[in-house]
Parts: sequence; structure tokens; C-alpha cells
Amino acid sequence: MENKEINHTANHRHKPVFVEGPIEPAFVGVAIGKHSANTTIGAHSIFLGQVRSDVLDGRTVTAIEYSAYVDMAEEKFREIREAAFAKYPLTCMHLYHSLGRVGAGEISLFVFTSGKHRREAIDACNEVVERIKQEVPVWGKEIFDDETYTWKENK
Amino acid sequence: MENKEINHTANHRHKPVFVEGPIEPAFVGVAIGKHSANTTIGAHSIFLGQVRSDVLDGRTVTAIEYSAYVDMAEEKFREIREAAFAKYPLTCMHLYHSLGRVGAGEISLFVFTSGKHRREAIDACNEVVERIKQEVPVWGKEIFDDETYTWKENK
Amino acid sequence: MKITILVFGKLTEILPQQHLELADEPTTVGTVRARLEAQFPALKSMRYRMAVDKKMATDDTPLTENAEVALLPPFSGG
Amino acid sequence: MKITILVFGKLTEILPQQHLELADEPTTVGTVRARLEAQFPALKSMRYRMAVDKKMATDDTPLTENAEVALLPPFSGG
Repeated sequence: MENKEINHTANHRHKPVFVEGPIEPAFVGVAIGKHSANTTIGAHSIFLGQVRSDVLDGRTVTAIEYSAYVDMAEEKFREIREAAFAKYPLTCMHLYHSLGRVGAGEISLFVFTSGKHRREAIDACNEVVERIKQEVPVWGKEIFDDETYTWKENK
Repeated sequence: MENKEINHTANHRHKPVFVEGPIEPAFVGVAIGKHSANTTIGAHSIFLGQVRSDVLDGRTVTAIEYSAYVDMAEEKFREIREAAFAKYPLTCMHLYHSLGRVGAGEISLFVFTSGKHRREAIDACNEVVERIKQEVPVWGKEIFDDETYTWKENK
Repeated sequence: MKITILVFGKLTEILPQQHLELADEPTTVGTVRARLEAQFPALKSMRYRMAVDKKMATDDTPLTENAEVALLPPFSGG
Repeated sequence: MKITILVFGKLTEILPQQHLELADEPTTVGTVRARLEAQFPALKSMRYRMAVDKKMATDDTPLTENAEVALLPPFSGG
């Protein structure tokens, strides 16, 4: 399984990016460990989005409920992924985004790029995160502690 | 312990950065999970340096043996850390660097920055990685499969 | 011509997902938008973009039979 | 004046860590470097910088009693 995954990433194989609920920290550790067999990698860059308990008019965010135009979003993720592989000499890229409820302090986005050198891993990770925020049809509904909510908007 | 750590990072407390041997992937997962209690964090940026099995004149690197001018290096790490906290509105920063032998495919550097927004986390992580590579007195001796070696130099 | 209207995020509070039967051909995204804004006036004050068959579209984008027309409020993924 | 010479990385193959007794005061990093390069000629062909008491130094940097003078080849951490 591990080797299969590493071999296939060269073909930019697209697995679904959406996962139900939060991304567990231990899952990130496991994802990292899967790359120890690929000794052409010299650098990993990881971005994690975590749900903040922002306060608005005295109400505190307890969770974000994510919804998406799933088919279009998965196409966008694939497009973003392929553009990054075309632009940067990456070894691997893995993307995960939550759907459904993610509590404050939990992780909803996991972008993981790897390359021979740090420059490509870092630059690709940065660019992919920006593009996901701007271009992928996902919506977050911030749920407050009094059961009211507001729709988030990315800057 | 967990809460203590989070509370103290605001004071830029400096723990030793050097650890003996490789940094385990599971350790990274645990480090991430310790931040779920800090719900002012919206973004984590992580850089990991992994030992490559480069080939030079038909010999393959099997490990890097790291040594350092430890006292000066820890001072540099503190200086780099404090400069990043002064420049960026970070919530946390954690740094780990290996000493001793780290095999190909294993991790020798772990830079972990967290902030309210992605910009500060990503920019600080990037800058800290560059400064570590350029300014910290650490040396890597690349050990080949035939027991010969060469001294690495950062670009 | 029959099309499907998909609605997301905050806009789901204003109008439902629905199928529309359109008389006039050729039809564009702008025609559909005008029709929806007439039927659901709250839409006019909302910021949103439209997609046709999962591609971002403008008012000029033509529609074909069974097109999937989506109303997309500002994204907030990540 | 007594100083300590610390040596790292590739340079450890050329000269050992050592204590030096220096006659002439005031003394600078440059003086020490010249003396070491005379004693260990292979040093002359090496790229290295020097630090005094854990701060990067130049040939002009003055030395004081018990200074810790380090010879630092190009870094390769990370």
C-alpha cells in the first residue's frame, strides 16, 4: 500500500480530497511516515488549517460546518494539483479537506508537498493553499455557542 | 504539560532545539495535536528536512551524521526564533534539529510555526528555515554505502 | 430546454435547488440569473458567481440542454 | 594570553581542538588565523569563517583572555 502510493504519485493520480469530519493530527504523522521509503525526497512542506474559536458580538465559534459543490471542487483540486506538478519539480503532493462538522481546535485542511529541495516543496505548498482558498467551491458555516451561525468568507 | 507549553510559548521560552538521532513522524503528529487546545490558532506551517540518498560517483548516501557547535547553535536558534516572533504575529514556534546519525529517509529538521492566519505562519516558517540553513553552525557528514563520506554544504 | 439550478452556502437560505424549464433558446446564464432574481428578490443583494457544468461562467455563457447551473457565494474553504 | 581553539566539520581532519598561549597583546583573530595557517598549511586552501565567544568575527576582532575561537567551515544543517 505504502509503496504503491509513492509510485503512483508520479502519475499525479487523483484521490478524493474531501474527508468527512476533522483531520486527525496522528493521520498527519502517519502520512509523513509513509514517505520514508522515498529517499529522493529532501524536503516536506505542510500546511494545516485549524478552526479558530473567533468571537463575534459576544458569541464564540464552537465549530465550522463545511459544505461544498463536491464535483466541481474535486475537479478544481485536481486542476490545482496538476498545475503545481507542472510548475514545480515535486515528488509528491497530498491534499485533504474536511466536509461536515469540524470543532474549534480541529484541523480542516491538510496540504502536503514533497520535493528534492526545500524551494519547490515550500513554494508549491504556499501556492496550492492560496489557490484552494480562492478557487475551490467550499463553504464554512461558523456555528456559535448560542446555536446561531454565520457564513465565513475567505480574504 | 500541554497547557504549560502553550502558555509559555508567548514568552518565547527557549527549549533546546537539538535532539539525538532522527525526528520520528509520530512525534510530529503529537506536536500538532498539542495545539488543539489553543483555539486562537487558524494556521500551522511545517517544514521537515529529510535525508536523501543522493548518489555521488556511484556511491549512495545511507545516512548523515550531524555535528554542531552546540552552544553557538542554540544561541542562534534563539536569536532566529525571537526575530520571527518580533516580525510576525505568531502564536507558537517549535524547532527541532537532529544531532548524530540520521538515516536516509529519516527526518533531521522540524520547523513548526502557528498563527491566527496563514500568512504569518507560512512566512515565518519559510524565513526560519532559510536562516537555519544559512546561519546555524551545524555540519552534516554524508556517509556512503562503501563507508566513505563527504562533508555537505548548504546552498 | 431543461436545466438544473444548484445552490450553495448562504444562498441556500434564499432559494432551493430546482429544475427550470426555459422557453427561449438560445439561452445564456444572464437570462437565468435575471429570472431567478425576479423570482427571489433577496438574491439581488447577494454577492455570488455562477458556474455552468462545473466551470466558472459569465452572463454571456450559453446554456445547453441539461446544463447544471450553480450559484456560488464567496468561498470559505480551508 | 590563553585562548581555546574549537574546530568543526571538515576542519577537524586538519587540526585538533587546542589551547593556545599567545605572547603578543593586544591580539586579533587575524593573528591567530595566521599562526594556525602557518602551523597547518592545509587550512589555507579551506573555506571557513571564525567566531569568537560564539559570535561571528573578522580578522580585526580583538581577543581577550580565555576567548573561545572557533573555526567554522560552511554550514550544512537542516
